[in-house]
Amino acid sequence: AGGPGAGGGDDKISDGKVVLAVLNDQSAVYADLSGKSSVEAVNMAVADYKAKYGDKAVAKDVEVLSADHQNKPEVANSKAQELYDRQHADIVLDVPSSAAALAVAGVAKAKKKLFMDIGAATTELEGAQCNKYTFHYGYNTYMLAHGTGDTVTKDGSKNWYIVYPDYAFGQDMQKNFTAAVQGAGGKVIQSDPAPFPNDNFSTFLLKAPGLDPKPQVLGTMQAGGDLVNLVKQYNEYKLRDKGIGLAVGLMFITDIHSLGPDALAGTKFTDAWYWNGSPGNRAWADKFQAKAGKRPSFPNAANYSAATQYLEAVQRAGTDGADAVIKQLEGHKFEDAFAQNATIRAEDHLLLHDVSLAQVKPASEVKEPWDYEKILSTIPADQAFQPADPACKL
Amino acid sequence: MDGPVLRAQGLAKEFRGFRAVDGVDLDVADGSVHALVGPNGAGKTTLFNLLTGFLKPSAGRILLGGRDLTGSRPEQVARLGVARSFQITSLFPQMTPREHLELALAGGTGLTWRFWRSHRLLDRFGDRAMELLDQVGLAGHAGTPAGTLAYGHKRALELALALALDPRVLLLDEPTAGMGAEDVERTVELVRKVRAGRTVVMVEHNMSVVSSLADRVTVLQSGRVLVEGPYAEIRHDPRVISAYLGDADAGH
Amino acid sequence: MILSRLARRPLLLAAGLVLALALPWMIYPPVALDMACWALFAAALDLLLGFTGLLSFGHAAFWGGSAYAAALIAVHSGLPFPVAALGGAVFAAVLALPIGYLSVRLRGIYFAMVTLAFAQMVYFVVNQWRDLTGGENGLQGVPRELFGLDLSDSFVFYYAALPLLLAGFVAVWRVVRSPFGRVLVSIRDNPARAQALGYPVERYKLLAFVLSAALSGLAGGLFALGHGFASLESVYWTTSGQAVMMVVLGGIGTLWGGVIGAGLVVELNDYLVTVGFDGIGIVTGTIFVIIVLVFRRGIWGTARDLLAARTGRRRPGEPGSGDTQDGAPARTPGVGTPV
Amino acid sequence: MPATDSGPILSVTGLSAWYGEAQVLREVSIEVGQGEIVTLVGRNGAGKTTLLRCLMGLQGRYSGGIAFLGSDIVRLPAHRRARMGLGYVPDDRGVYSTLTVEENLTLPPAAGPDPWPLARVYETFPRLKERRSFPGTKLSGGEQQMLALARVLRMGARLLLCDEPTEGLSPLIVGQIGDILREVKRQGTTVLLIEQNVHFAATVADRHYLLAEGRVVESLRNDEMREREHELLDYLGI
Amino acid sequence: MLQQAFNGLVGGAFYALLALGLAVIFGMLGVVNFAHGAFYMLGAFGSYVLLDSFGVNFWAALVLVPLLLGLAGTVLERLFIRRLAPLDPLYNFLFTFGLALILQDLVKREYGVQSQPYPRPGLLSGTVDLGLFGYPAYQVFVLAVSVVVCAAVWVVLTRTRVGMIVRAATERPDLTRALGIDVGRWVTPVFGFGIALAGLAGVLAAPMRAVNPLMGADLIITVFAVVVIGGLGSIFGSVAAGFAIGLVSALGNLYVPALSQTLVFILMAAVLLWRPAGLFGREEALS
Ligand SMILES: Nc1ncnc2c1ncn2[C@@H]1O[C@H](COP(=O)(O)OP(=O)(O)OP(=O)(O)O)[C@@H](O)[C@H]1O
Ligand SMILES: Nc1ncnc2c1ncn2[C@@H]1O[C@H](COP(=O)(O)OP(=O)(O)OP(=O)(O)O)[C@@H](O)[C@H]1O
Ligand SMILES: [Mg+2]
Ligand SMILES: [Mg+2]
Repeated sequence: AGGPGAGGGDDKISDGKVVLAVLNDQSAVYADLSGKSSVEAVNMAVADYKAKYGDKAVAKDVEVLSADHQNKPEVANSKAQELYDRQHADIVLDVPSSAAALAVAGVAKAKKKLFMDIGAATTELEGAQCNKYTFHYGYNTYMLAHGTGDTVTKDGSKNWYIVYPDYAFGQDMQKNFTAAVQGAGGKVIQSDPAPFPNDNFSTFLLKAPGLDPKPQVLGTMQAGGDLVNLVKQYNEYKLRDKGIGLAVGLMFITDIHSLGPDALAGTKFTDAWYWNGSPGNRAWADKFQAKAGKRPSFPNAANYSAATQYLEAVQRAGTDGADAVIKQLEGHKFEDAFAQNATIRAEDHLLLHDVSLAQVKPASEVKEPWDYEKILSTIPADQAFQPADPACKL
Repeated sequence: MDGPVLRAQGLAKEFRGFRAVDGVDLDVADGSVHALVGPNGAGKTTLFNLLTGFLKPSAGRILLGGRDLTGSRPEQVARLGVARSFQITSLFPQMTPREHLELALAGGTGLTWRFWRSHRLLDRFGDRAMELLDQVGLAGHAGTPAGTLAYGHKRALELALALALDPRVLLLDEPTAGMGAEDVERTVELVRKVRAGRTVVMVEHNMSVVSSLADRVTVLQSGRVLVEGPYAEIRHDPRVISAYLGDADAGH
Repeated sequence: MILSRLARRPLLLAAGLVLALALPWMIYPPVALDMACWALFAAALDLLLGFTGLLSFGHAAFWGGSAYAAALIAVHSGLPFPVAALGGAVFAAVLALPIGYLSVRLRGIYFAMVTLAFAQMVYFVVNQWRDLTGGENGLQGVPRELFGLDLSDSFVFYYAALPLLLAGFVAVWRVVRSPFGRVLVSIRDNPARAQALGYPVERYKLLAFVLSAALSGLAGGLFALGHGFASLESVYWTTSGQAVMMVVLGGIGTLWGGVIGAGLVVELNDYLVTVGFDGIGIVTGTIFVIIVLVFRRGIWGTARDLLAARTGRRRPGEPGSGDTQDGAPARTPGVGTPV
Repeated sequence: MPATDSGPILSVTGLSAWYGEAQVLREVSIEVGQGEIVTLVGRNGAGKTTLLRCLMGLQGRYSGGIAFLGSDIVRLPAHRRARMGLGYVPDDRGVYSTLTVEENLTLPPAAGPDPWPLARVYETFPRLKERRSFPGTKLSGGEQQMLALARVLRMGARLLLCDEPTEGLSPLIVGQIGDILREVKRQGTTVLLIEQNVHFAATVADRHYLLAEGRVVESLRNDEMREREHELLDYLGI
Repeated sequence: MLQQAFNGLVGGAFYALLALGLAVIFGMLGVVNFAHGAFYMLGAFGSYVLLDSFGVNFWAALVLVPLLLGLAGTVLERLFIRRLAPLDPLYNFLFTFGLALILQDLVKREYGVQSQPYPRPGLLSGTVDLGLFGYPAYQVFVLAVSVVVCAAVWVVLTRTRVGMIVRAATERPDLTRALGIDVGRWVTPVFGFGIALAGLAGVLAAPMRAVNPLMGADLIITVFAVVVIGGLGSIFGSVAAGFAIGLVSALGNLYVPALSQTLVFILMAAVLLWRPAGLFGREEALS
């Protein structure tokens, strides 16, 4: 919907306003993690931007749109086109799940409009399939695997048994994890692919204690429902009592909630952001809760940050023209409620920021709802992410 | 009438230990009308099913001309010139009699594989179809969906379908069952007409039909051949009377 | 009356053609393309469901299989997109051979379950075979071009693909109204009888299966090329379910009903996604259930019946109730309604 | 014209029936007396089967009155009618493929004062005993016919509605069926029979109704039937 | 190895229970219940909701949830399934497909897609010594329940009048009515019972599997394959195949992990090639 906007007759701003579109999964597997609550986060970013610049704001008229891609790449693809073309979106945000993200990246490139992806884990976005208009924000398989693999091994658990779901994400994780473990001087005794989806992991759990040498940690690369299944069964078989710890490749706070903290107590994993991880996080989380009625997940916060950084870049560029904004974003260093010590790497448009190694608290230490994590250490931005992939040519 | 056109040698069929057909030797002479009679459950329909490939024999051989049919599939048997009607009516309820016959007539031509041609291709069988319907007295119902035909008419359509295949050997399973006397007459006439140049094997309980049509009668009992001979002979055979006809010949 | 019938067909055809040409002007072009592809998919599925009496719940294997095949051809060979799409269709046909060979021996509901299971197997293979298919990331960056012309704009691609899609529709229509189609209907209604008439029933069913798969493949290939990628979603069982839903909504055995069903489902999905309603299954499921319960002939079929009743022409009711007369193959007179 | 003293067990008045728009029964009225054997004869398509379906409550659309044992049953569902003592032998025999022969026999509940014990059924139909553990539809056509008849006998139905029970049976068995019908009649059971085989009908029945094009065109006692046989055969085209 | 085999049987216990419910409903009503997976999910969710909102524990849920779902099944049969029964069985298949979509999305809307927590019942949190090896008590319990239920159902349906009447009613409802049997009175509870079995499996799954709205969707397809292998329509076959497939996939995971996802389907193809009606199937499956 174009037309001369009431406020901004400014031709530096296309169609007179800046349009941010949150395209994410509002009805399928990622709905709880991000979904509509991320739209709320983006609204907060807009409000904060307006409050900060007031009359001086370059983007006077900012509109936030949202659409559901149902976790289907085809829908994401069509919707992204529609958002850019018909609804004049200047940027598309979020788009969880790798397939959908890659599909939208293609659209962004074709339409020469911005896209900041948050929910996808694939490194393809900043690898072979990177493009000038696409930014990857938050986390990826390298970061997840390295954070956990490296730290846990260095903490003394040298022998690993890895179980991973047999599809792209799992295969990536397995590769990165193994590299991290070996890099830290550990050893992967065996890694087994498991069917995906799968609700019965007992084969692997029974097998684990019998391996030679006996593994000290079971590294699971499962996600979502599969992860919950595996952990429930890990506890059934009492592997912790048998001296086999648990490390998780990808865990969201919603997973801990599903299992109950006791089921996971002591489990270590890498987290991109935890709402109660620092006073700053906490402050923002309180604000978010007031708006959205729940504690923010990391994608909520990342969406806030991405929207904020985009608007700031528009402000600096003085226009919402994509190329000019990208120039402002590339190499930009900043700190905000989500990202500390952050840089948007110019070579591949990956956001580098500090991430944390977290541990699940036992129920006895949980003091308030969603208070599930203890932050063990911070992995600095320059170690958390992989070096730029030469395959990426923007 | 020369040598046998259809032969069964030591044919047997076992269902879970029960021998429904138990070593039947049958020679059907070329050009004859051969009746199969026997008590209910003697194995007549099963024998038919074996001869037409709907069942696989447990033992024995089936020969058509000199050709071994044993183990052939039903459609192959039909192609080789052995057509059957079903004892229990079996039609396409939503198709008209005319469409039934067009389909039957087209069967051997290979036209029906042509998915890239118009179905008008089948119109060329229309005249022949009407001719056949007329023969069995169904011309007036040519356009009625078969599912709504009265039972007697369905039987007539069954017969017309078998005829449409222009078979060397026509196997009729109780062609007059469920028909009124007038239709029985007509059917007898019809069989008499169509037998020219082909061989007919029929299962029939109506002895007047058997007597007026059959050159030879095979009486089956418990899956075996009890007696074989012309009707005039077997009707007086005491074994046949006690096993099948009974003394109070209720039919007539 | 014959005259009016004769006049009606070209009229309907012309209307359909105009609609097909005008579609991307009326609705958003990518959605229009989706609609057209799904419509062909539904029509191809109806060839099997409505006219052969076989409910395949695994056609995602062909739609999606072809999507990947077409995408791979386009990515690795650089051939023009129609070649890729046709290559996908051929692949789907080849894939349909073994699956069909094993499945067509089974009746009705058994057939549905087995095709569903086979499609799930294809899904797993695609998911696991990452080097070729990209796994769950999908096969991205598929070029669309015709003799150097870039067709990545959906609007342009729609018109480029339309001839192929229309050819697909003509093919379905031709098959249904061919001598072969007649045999299919007879097999649907009474396979034992068809056999006794000399028709090798299973081979006919297999050919019908393969044809249906090839046309579904054509649709799926164009769908993938149109989007510029092939996704795992396309081989997932929900895709099969969606296609079946379209056929049933439009009317089983009506051929054009599937087109209506596709239009409706795609449009509805698009609408619900846009308004952000998060219970799409509730809405589509409810509509579907109502159709199955009350308007069994589907939208097209019901409309046609109403029209027929208006003009005084009656169609024969479905003969027989639950009790069938044929002793030999107890029940399953096919799902089909009269053509 | 009821032939017996005890009054009609079944009386049908003004029965009409339709399939879709097509009317196949027109104002049919018949009566069957207690203990009688009455046949319905008529050409194919005359509406005989439809009449029985109406009586049993299986016909979709019909109107008229049906009184059984003195009470109006038009509104009763089929199973209630059966429980009152109507035993139905359908023209397609109605044998279950998913039940064994014995299950086919023991399925229906007793519905009259005098149900046959299984032993008696087997004594009368030894063939069924031999095949009792087979699926019902694996029986030969004739055997299925026996099974259907045996089933309603075992129920002990008061009024048997038999649709062409001799179709496809060997002359020997047809004779036996005649014996059975006469036997059940002796025990007081009433029979309404559809029969194409007029000769057979004449050996068992007391009276006959002639149906043509959905109407009762004539009602005859058995002796009248014999006298006028030729005239009637002409009329019916039999 | 022995332990792995035992472990496979436990996995098979779920397949068997679900296959049993499917087979009961199919064998008796001729309906292939696509919504069976959804009811399994409702079973698990039911126990979660009972615990979470009403404090009802596992043991009560084990009885209550199947009962409630069975009741729901009864209503469903009365209102809908029955209307479609005289038609081709595919209509009921389609109906239940639509139903599955609705149920799944209703739960999703209400509770979201994330998994809900459900603890193991305290009584069964220990380990049982099975002589050769120790085994989690809860899993042993699941196996035992499944075996007992399957055996009991099989006996009732093949050895009593109930099974016979319902089969007859399924095959020819009109005729069965004409033989004096009130069809509705019999068929309805059987459908409810089949649904209750799915619910039972769901309750059993809650403590050891992820409780989320999608838990039944994929599982049901595997169960279809299981039932095809066993021979749809054969209750014994379905149950046996359920346990067997559990065993095979456990060993498959162990020895040929690359094939583990497709193993069931490969088996199905092989069985179809060899015995098109399934291992214990009736010929009716064939065209
Ligand atoms: N598929 C089958 N499975 C088991 N038994 C069968 C099967 N088909 C037939 N039979 C049995 O084989 C015997 C012979 O049956 P068949 O149908 O051949 O008899 P028939 O001579 O045609 O009798 P009728 O004159 O009554 O039709 C019967 O006892 C029947 O029960
Ligand atoms: N399901 C149906 N739909 C439409 N018409 C039907 C149906 N069943 C029967 N009819 C028609 O109703 C009329 C009476 O049929 P009915 O079966 O009662 O005849 P009948 O006297 O029993 O014949 P037959 O001796 O052949 O069994 C016939 O004209 C028949 O075509
Ligand atoms: Mg026979
Ligand atoms: Mg009749």
